[in-house]
Amino acid sequence: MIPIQPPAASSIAEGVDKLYYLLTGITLFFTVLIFSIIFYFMVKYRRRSEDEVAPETHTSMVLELTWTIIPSLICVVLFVWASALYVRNSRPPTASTEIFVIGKQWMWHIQHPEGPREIDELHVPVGVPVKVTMTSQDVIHDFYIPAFRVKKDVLPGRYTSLWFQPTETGTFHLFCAQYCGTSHSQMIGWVYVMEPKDYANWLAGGEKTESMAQQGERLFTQFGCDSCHVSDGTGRGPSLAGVYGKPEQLAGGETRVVDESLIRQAILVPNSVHVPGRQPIMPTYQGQLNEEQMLQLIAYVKSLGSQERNRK
Amino acid sequence: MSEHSGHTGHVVPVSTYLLVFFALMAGTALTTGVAYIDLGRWNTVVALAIAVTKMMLVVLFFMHVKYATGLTRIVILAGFFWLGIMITLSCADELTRTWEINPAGWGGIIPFLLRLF
Amino acid sequence: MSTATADIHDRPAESRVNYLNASYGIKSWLLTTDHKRIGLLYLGTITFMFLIGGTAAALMRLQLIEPQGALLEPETYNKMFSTHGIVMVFFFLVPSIPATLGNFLIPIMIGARDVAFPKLNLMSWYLFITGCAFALVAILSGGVDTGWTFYPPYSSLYSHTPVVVMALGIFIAGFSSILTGLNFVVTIHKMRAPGMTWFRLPLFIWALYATSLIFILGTPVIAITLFLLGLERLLHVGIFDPAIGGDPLLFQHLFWFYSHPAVYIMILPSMGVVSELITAFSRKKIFGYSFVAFSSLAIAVISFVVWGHHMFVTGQSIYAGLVFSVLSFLVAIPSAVKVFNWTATLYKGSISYQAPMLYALGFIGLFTMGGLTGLFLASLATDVHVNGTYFVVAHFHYIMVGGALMGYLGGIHFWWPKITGRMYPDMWARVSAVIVFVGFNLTFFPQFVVGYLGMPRRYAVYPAEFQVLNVMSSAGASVLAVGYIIPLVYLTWSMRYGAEAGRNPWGAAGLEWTTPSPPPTENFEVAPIVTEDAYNYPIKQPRDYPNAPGVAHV
Amino acid sequence: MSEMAAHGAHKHPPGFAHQFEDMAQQKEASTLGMWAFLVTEILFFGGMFTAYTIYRELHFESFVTGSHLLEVKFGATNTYVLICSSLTMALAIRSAQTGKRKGQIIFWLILTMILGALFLGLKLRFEWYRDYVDGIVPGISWAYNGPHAPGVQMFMCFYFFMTGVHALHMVAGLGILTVLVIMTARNKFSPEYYAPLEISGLYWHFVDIVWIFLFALLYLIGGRY
Repeated sequence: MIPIQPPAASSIAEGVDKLYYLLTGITLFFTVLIFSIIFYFMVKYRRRSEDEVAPETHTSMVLELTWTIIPSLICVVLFVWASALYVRNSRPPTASTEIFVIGKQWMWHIQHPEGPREIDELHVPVGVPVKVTMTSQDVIHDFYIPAFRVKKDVLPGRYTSLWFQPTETGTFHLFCAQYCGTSHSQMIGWVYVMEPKDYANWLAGGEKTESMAQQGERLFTQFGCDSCHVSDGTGRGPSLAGVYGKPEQLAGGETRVVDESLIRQAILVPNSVHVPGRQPIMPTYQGQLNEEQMLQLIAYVKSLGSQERNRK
Repeated sequence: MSEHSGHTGHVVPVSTYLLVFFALMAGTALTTGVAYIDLGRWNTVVALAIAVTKMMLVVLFFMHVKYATGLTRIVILAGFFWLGIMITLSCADELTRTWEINPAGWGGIIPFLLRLF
Repeated sequence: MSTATADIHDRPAESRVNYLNASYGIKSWLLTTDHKRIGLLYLGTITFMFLIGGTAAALMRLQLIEPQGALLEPETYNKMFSTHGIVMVFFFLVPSIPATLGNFLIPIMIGARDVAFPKLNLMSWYLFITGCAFALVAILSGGVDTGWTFYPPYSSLYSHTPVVVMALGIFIAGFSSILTGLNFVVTIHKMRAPGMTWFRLPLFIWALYATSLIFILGTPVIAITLFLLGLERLLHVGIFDPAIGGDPLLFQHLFWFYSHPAVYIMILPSMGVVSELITAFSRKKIFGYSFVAFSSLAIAVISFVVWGHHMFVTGQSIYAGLVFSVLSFLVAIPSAVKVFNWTATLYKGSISYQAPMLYALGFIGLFTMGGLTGLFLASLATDVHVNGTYFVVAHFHYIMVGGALMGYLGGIHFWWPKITGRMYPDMWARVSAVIVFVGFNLTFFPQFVVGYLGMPRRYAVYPAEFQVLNVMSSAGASVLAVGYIIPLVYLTWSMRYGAEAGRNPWGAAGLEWTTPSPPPTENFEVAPIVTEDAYNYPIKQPRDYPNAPGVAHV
Repeated sequence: MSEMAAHGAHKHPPGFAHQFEDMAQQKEASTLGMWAFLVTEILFFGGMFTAYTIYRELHFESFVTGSHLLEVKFGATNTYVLICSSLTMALAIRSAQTGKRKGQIIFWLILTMILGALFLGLKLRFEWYRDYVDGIVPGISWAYNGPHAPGVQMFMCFYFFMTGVHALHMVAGLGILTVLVIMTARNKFSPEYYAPLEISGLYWHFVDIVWIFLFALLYLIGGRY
């Protein structure tokens, strides 16, 4: 038996599949329609003698408008449906578990905030929304889990993200779907969806590692960030406690929400995002941090935010 | 050969050429001078406005578009229109990436439209 | 006047002076400014390039019979699909109909002696073969492994293959496209015969006019983009370099600004051909002339504002995604209008099924499927799943092979008697048209399924569960190959041994059928004056198809 | 038949090409052709202008800093030079149009060439060469370590790519002018036939316009206060 459908194992899959069936239906309907009409005409109006003269038929405005308007209406419906679904699928639920992914030729390096790292394997709990934040160390990759119907390019120099909520346990393909060089087709792996209990065991097992935030905190001290970014705001730089996830007014007049990208930008091109009332004196850390350390620092800044919230 | 006048083309008087020439020289001086005055973001607007004016002068007089057929004008406009498409739609991506997705789903369209103005 | 015509006609073709026997020798071809000869120069060149691209495709399909790869190292496989894509897109499909049939037919169809700038036309061909030469050098020195899309930073900083040489080849061939488009636009604007108003033009001319606009407006952008890419590769610093704040996605914007319209460069001329074929073989005026004509222009214009649908999952802004999605749906409408009008043209026609008509009907069916599967990709939510998989591969092959190439073959078969003055064996042609249709569907339909299952494109090895569908696809490809080789054989054969065609073997309307086959150097014995609309069936000129296929056995 | 016979027998002015019906059609065709070519040029440069617009928005401070590395006086001088060359080009065409002596046409053409060469000379000697010495040529000689280094490097990439492509167009223009001088010397042109001059003029003016925008975008736009 030839498979015709991939497993549908995330909360996103159902909606995408429904739209897919609708589109398949439309495609089949019009293909069959056009083919049948052509075949019917082919037989009915075949040339019966060499001297046959075809009667003249006149262009009908009604017909022209009909077959302009009906496809237009179908397109409007499809656009609205598909876009609403897409906007919904693009927005991670606020209480998502986070996982970080670094793509490099030709492997997936995956890091859990609790500390464990894996290569080409991703363990996630079932029934919990998971947000994946991704970056690439070299070329463009693409993080693709067909069973979840999610896909996003992984770019060097910035963060992209996607989210999914697995709905059944099992083992599913993880592919790189953007051509990335010689072993592109071997940049594949497995996603293991586990019962939450098993997942907790898996996290606890293996060698003990520090959490990403703890590693980030060490970097924060090691690179001397803490000498300016003092938590009570008296340092030369602004306090970073509680900034994550909140809108921040920048010196250029722009207001941006502090997210992974903004923190990254602040570390690499500090002057481009400095806050009003502070001197733009922070040096760039371009070339001093690898992608993994960057993510750890970000995790640390994020953890400062949640500590703040917890205190309140 | 009744189209004779048509294909020898319009002879522009030297005085017009000179007038346009001096306007272009003055425009260059002006745009250079304005750059030394702090107008904030308006420096960009003024510099581009002067550049566009200079371009119009060159196109209309030196390139004889003032005396050309409608077809020529359509061709030129098409060029700029397509350039406009390229810039606008590329910017539509590059400059809206940091905008957040509004949690209200379709409501996300509204701030998008508002920010266009 | 009529006696003169009869005289000319009574003499056998060889004794008449035509563009083929007006002068002899290699030099007379290499220095020709005759648009018909230049068309044939292109025909030879792109056929050669097609064979290269086809060989690469054959090797790919062989490789994919086995999940672990039957034939090639991944590195070689990557070079094969890159070669296939680059050669087929830039050196075969883009010039296919415009540079061969377009060059040959535009002046004849509008009643002109030649294109507006014959020397420029020849220069275009020289630029094109120079581009081909660079591409061949790149291929022979190992080939590039970037895919035809050349996405940086892989192509600019990581690939170890001759990217710059290949990019230069495309850059130069691009200027050939630009000059060809420019020539066509000016020719169509300024060289029409007396009485040939815009709304009497054959729809093939409208389609090529729209195509030429894309050549002029789109090609320079790919040229500058590849130029910038080449500089970045040579200097190791440039404007797509993330290390200095560059955005690799900007390359994709500029690339697709051309490369999406380029899809319409490939399909629009085929649509024009199909309009000619459908009318000729059903002896009917086209249904909705102005709708078909303006839909060509609409497609050309809209094609420039939809490119972002290639980038829905690349990290493009969600807002841009929404804009590009709605614009992408827009292009479906003129395409649908065309399909319905062609179908309606058949109504109450007097339909015969010679080989060109079979290709045309095949085109309509396959283009319908290709177009409709495009809706999956314009729909944001489903695109996320199928983007970058074999679904996309199948979709664009339905458009480019099922559409563009079927149209090209149909056009070649239709005008072959005009070009060479000879008929080909119709039975073989019909058989090969059916083989192409069957082989094509067998090759590419399974790819829709395997794409939906999640198999990414550009995989040299793949998980075993996709094998059945891949084997089906490879089997289909071998059928398809047979379907392409047969015409190559009998068309070559017919150049020497084919029966004489006469000036109008199909009983078709159109200025090109009023002049002898092959036409004289300046196209017409008498400069034509046009007094009637296109497709004015039944035709009034004397019937002249002594050896036409289908006459004996109907 | 009559048309063909007429074609053979009728005396056409020099420069007439066989595929046309008359000189008017030929001139319209060549002018339309050149404009269509200039549209491709707009989009050719347009690719870079698009990229410039976006990056300038994204790295505004860096681009202002980078812009201040360029000297306005050279940019402005070159603008004046090019405007002069546009005037002399226009006058060359006018001389042909009004049937002046060929010496006069050649004079204006050569003056145009001198101004074009002057532009390139100034650019090469006082800008690119100095930039090379100062180490602000990305990928070739890069020693900049002031503020916004990555963004400034990006700006300089744009500066060299854009002015470089523009300069290539100037060089091509000088080649075309050389051909025109030779053609004029051989009495090819007359008030009935000067289309090559006219359309080359269009090209030359277009290159001038590109520079007008490059001057504004690269040298001035960040302000100099």
